[in-house]
Amino acid sequence: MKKYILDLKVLSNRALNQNHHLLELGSDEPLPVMVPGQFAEVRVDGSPSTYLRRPFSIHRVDRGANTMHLLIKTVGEGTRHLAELKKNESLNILLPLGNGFTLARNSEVLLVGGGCGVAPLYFLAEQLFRQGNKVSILIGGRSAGDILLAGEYRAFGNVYIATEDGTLGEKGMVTAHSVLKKEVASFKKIYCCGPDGMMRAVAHIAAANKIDCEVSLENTMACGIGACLCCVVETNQGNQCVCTEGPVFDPLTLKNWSAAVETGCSLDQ
Amino acid sequence: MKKYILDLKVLSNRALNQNHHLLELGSDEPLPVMVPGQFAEVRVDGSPSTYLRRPFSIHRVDRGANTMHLLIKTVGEGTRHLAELKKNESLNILLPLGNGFTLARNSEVLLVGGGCGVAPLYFLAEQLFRQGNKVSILIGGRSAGDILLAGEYRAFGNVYIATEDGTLGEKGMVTAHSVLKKEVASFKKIYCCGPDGMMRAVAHIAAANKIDCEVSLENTMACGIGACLCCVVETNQGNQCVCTEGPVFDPLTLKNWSAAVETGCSLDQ
Amino acid sequence: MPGLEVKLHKLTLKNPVLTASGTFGYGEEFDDFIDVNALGGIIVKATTSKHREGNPYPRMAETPMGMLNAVGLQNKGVDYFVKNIYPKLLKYNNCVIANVSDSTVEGYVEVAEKMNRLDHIQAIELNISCPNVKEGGMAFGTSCPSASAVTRAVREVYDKTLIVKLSPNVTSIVDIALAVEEAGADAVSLINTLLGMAINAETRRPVLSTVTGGLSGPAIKPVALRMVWQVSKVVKIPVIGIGGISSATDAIEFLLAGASAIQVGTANFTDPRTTVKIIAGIEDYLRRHSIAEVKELTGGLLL
Amino acid sequence: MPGLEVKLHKLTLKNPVLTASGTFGYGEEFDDFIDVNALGGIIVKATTSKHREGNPYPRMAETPMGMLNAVGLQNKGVDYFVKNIYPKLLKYNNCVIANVSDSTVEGYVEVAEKMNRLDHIQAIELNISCPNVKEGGMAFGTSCPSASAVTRAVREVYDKTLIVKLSPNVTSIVDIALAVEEAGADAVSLINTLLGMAINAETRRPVLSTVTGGLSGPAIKPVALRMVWQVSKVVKIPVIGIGGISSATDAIEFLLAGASAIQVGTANFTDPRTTVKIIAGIEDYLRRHSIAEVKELTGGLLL
Ligand SMILES: Cc1cc2nc3c(=O)[nH]c(=O)nc-3n(C[C@H](O)[C@H](O)[C@H](O)COP(=O)(O)OP(=O)(O)OC[C@H]3O[C@@H](n4cnc5c(N)ncnc54)[C@H](O)[C@@H]3O)c2cc1C
Ligand SMILES: Cc1cc2nc3c(=O)[nH]c(=O)nc-3n(C[C@H](O)[C@H](O)[C@H](O)COP(=O)(O)OP(=O)(O)OC[C@H]3O[C@@H](n4cnc5c(N)ncnc54)[C@H](O)[C@@H]3O)c2cc1C
Ligand SMILES: Cc1cc2nc3c(=O)[nH]c(=O)nc-3n(C[C@H](O)[C@H](O)[C@H](O)COP(=O)(O)O)c2cc1C
Ligand SMILES: Cc1cc2nc3c(=O)[nH]c(=O)nc-3n(C[C@H](O)[C@H](O)[C@H](O)COP(=O)(O)O)c2cc1C
Ligand code: FES
Ligand code: FES
Repeated sequence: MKKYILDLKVLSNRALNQNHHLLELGSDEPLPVMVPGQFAEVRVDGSPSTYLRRPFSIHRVDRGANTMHLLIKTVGEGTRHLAELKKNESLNILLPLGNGFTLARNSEVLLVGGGCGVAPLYFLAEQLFRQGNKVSILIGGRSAGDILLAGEYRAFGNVYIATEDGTLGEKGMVTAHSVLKKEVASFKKIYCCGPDGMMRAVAHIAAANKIDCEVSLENTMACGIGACLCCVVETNQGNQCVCTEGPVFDPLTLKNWSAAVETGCSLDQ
Repeated sequence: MKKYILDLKVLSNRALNQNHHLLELGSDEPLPVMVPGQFAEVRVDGSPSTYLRRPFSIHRVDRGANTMHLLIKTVGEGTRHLAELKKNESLNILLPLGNGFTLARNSEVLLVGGGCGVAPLYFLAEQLFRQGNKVSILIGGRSAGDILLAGEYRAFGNVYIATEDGTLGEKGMVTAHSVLKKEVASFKKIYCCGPDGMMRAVAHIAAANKIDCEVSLENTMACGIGACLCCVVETNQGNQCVCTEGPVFDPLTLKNWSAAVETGCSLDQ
Repeated sequence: MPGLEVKLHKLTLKNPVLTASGTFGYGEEFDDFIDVNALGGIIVKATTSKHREGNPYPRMAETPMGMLNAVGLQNKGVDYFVKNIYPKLLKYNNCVIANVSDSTVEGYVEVAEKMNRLDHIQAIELNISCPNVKEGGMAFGTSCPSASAVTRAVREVYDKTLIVKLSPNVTSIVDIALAVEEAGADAVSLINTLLGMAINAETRRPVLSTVTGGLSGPAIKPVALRMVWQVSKVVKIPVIGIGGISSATDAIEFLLAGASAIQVGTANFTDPRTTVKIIAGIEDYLRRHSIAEVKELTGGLLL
Repeated sequence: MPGLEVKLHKLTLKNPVLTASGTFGYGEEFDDFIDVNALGGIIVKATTSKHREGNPYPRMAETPMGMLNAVGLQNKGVDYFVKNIYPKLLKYNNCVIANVSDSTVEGYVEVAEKMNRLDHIQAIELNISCPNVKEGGMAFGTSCPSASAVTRAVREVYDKTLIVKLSPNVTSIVDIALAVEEAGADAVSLINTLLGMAINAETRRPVLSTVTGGLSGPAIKPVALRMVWQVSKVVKIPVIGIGGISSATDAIEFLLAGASAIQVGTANFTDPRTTVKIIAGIEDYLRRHSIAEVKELTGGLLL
């Protein structure tokens, strides 16, 4: 897919909670075609400690309105600056980058997201729903306040929730949720996004149940376009760039992922 | 004088013309005592290419209102950022730095400013006026649009103007203005601020006429507090720091200043 | 319109702006963003005699106005290059230069020999300055005898323009430059990355899998500029300037310091259009200063 | 409350935060902004045997996240120091260290001898790494025999703690560190500035009167950190880390890499309270990580 470098306009910047912001971006030109799982490399202006661009998943695309959204979790200086963007400011962005998820059709699928890993799941859930799938979405967080946009996901299917402190949904790790136990065999495909440990655990459950699985990796990146070879993951065919061969991978193709821990994992990145 | 590091609040930021801004700053605490000719070192946040603080003269102090002003000419990234400051933003600042002008009393004085060299002259003119001096102010610029705040200076004395293109006042270099020819002998003291060449020419005129003179230097600075020894000027007693021994000097104490060019000088810094 | 052409030994570049090896892939990664043929030339990523997996992840750390990398020469080896990558490079009609690296003199010679047979590869850049491999790499570039030996060996088998890329991690880069000039280099390019390190204070671990890595980006520009100035004063062959170049102003500074051409590295990541913006900016500068040809800038520093 | 005390040879510092020579004047420049006595110690600006005017103006150029300086050891000479400056330093009850420089071994020895007699100067830092003087300075610090010779000569006349400050402009800083350790240094401090250069493209002139100058600030931190790690692995004497340190996180990285103490340089210019903020930040870090004593951090990098 052709990549673009664009100056997009901030249409709105909504704080979802203390450290998550939803950035709505627009353009006078039609936005490029994007698919769920792809990402963008965003230049952060005015932050002396942010030299490189920052990668973010495409959270939503509204082709009718010609807008797109990024869901941004504040973790350092770069994301802090993005969280402070104001309406009408401009954002320089490379997109769409990487390969998206393989979209099932008329099937039964489970999406699992933990922490900020929910970012690409909205776009994915929406598209899977449109492709006639029966969609279930499992979201995990430390506490009720970490469960973002659960209401909006309901438009596309069942929503399950796990919180570590039990303030919403089932108490415990997302990877220990009942939907991943008894009911898991009913799914034809599992899509997963979140902290490394969580994705490994979900990949393990999928493998054990012989269910197709795709995970979206978040390796540190310098370029996002396959030029620097910094973002590699070890695959069965050697090191591959997450930014061009991924970020979506079938975990069975990743080295050392079959020995995934079955024990719980923190949602702390 | 005790130096302070303060977070001042931007009360207003007025564009005087395309590349000059007047920043009004305030504080909840009483501002420190400052004298004309002293300067401040301003930290520029959010500009990746501005690592060091930037020095600016104290343009005005209003003790009653507990406010102060900086007059900022946009020349590079640092000043461009300052020009974009918005009301209620915060500015970290070291002040008051350096030594001020020696204030004459009940005398007849001439202030000469060229280009952005007018910055310290407002505060100076005001204080000299209060000390009972008969104040004359000569301002030079390339064109009428470069002559800043002339109206406000009128409160303190006669204002003379020279523009290189003749659009306001006498046509020609400020150093060729008639007040520096026929009338110069009537002054007991000349204060001068502006580009190097202009200050040298004025110093030369003062020396030729045996008139006391003070100039304010603008050497590049790293610290502004005498710690780095980067801002030195060659004086008859060796290298001295402009930030602590100046920025105001008697040109007769500066080496190689007696051989000042009598020819015109551009107001281009 | 000012003349942008520059000569680099036998090569004529349409303008002095090249891309630095390892930061521009094989060119195609940038086809969507710029007209790669508009550049003076491209230096593609390092090729070694054998396939190499490079270093384990993580390979990158951001630093103040720069980055560390520890890629470690990941590539599929020269034979794969000849068969699968070279054909794709034929679409570029500007100067295409291969970056040659290895762990042994024999390895360098093997790659150079194979590159010599490729018509469309008009020059090679001998990378004796990679800080990210255990053997070879920078070790060759930090002593005069070894820099000289590898240059001489490659010179024997390579007919076209031979550029040697120098390491900044030395006491006297001038001595190394003189040694490789004497050994037959047609040009030198400098600098490769400075050896650096990053630590995550919270986890108490090094950020890079290799602990140390190569520092690049604007942070290193003052060091690179100094070295280009020092080297170009003493060598007779052309000097190519590299290090933190992100704008036309940066590029012009390197030309004034003595470079005949420049390479853009890390800045390709922060803005993939940096190279073409630099070309436009150089043209604008020449026009503003009424300079007829960019080559007049080379070494034009006024002292 | 976590313990901040560190040992540096015979010295006990109340905390590991010192100031870098040439960036903190004689301390008094900072009295208005911080309680200088709260620091582990101060290293005052270089003293030479004779009065020196330093280099002509301009002496400073800003660079990406750093600066170049070409001060060139301006100072009034050791006799003036003893008579006029030393008395003013008596008000500081923390560790006061003199930075000793010169162009000849005899000059170094003369200054060291005179400093030896001053009770309140508890250590000297031998600056064999100043890049801004034509003779001596860095020339001593870039070869093992000369670094060794000047250290040995000073050691003969100096009884108290002798710190040798190393230049980063070398192929192997480890070799130099080992040479000065062997010659009698009680500690090494590193790094001094990297040799760099800045050009004004519009005027086509060098920014600095001396053309080249010393690069400091955050830009050089990755290089400094790497060198501290390399050196502290091989020497037995304490290492003091310097280079771009601007925050407690930076300081902790240097400690983890192997430093026993650190110096804050250029960051004093951007925020005169940097040093005291770093002390508070280290304390906070120790508390958060339940570490009883700061000295446990030294060399605590997990590999
Ligand atoms: C393909 C991809 C998609 C992503 N999608 C999203 C998203 O939709 N929403 C979101 O909030 N975050 C997302 N991330 C993570 C996001 O890129 C980082 O949180 C962000 O770069 C942190 O920048 P900072 O300056 O705030 O943090 P700092 O910690 O200051 O960053 C320092 C360095 O580490 C890198 N880094 C830090 N954390 C991460 C991380 N988790 N993953 C990759 N690099 C990191 C930065 O890019 C930078 O180079 C994604 C990452 C990748 C690779
Ligand atoms: C004592 C003193 C008082 C000053 N008062 C004023 C004032 O009241 N109003 C005003 O507009 N300007 C004043 N200046 C000049 C002002 O400091 C510079 O214009 C400003 O630092 C430029 O910063 P920049 O990032 O925009 O430009 P850049 O050109 O990007 O700056 C690059 C570097 O050069 C230095 N520099 C550039 N121009 C000058 C200059 N003319 N003088 C000193 N250093 C310079 C900067 O500090 C910086 O280190 C004063 C300078 C000094 C020394
Ligand atoms: C990610 C990365 C990979 C690199 N790979 C190579 C390489 O394969 N061969 C080489 O000679 N230099 C390599 N370099 C060094 C660059 O070509 C260049 O010399 C250096 O980055 C300094 O220039 P810059 O500051 O413009 O990036 C690499 C640099 C980076 C950042
Ligand atoms: C303006 C300036 C003057 C300096 N003068 C000296 C000096 O006199 N003696 C010395 O050993 N180092 C001197 N240095 C080097 C610093 O002490 C320090 O080693 C270097 O700046 C790196 O640390 P930093 O990045 O924290 O500044 C000077 C540095 C600067 C910026
Ligand atoms: S981030 Fe550069 S290759 Fe993937
Ligand atoms: S600016 Fe540092 S001493 Fe004057």
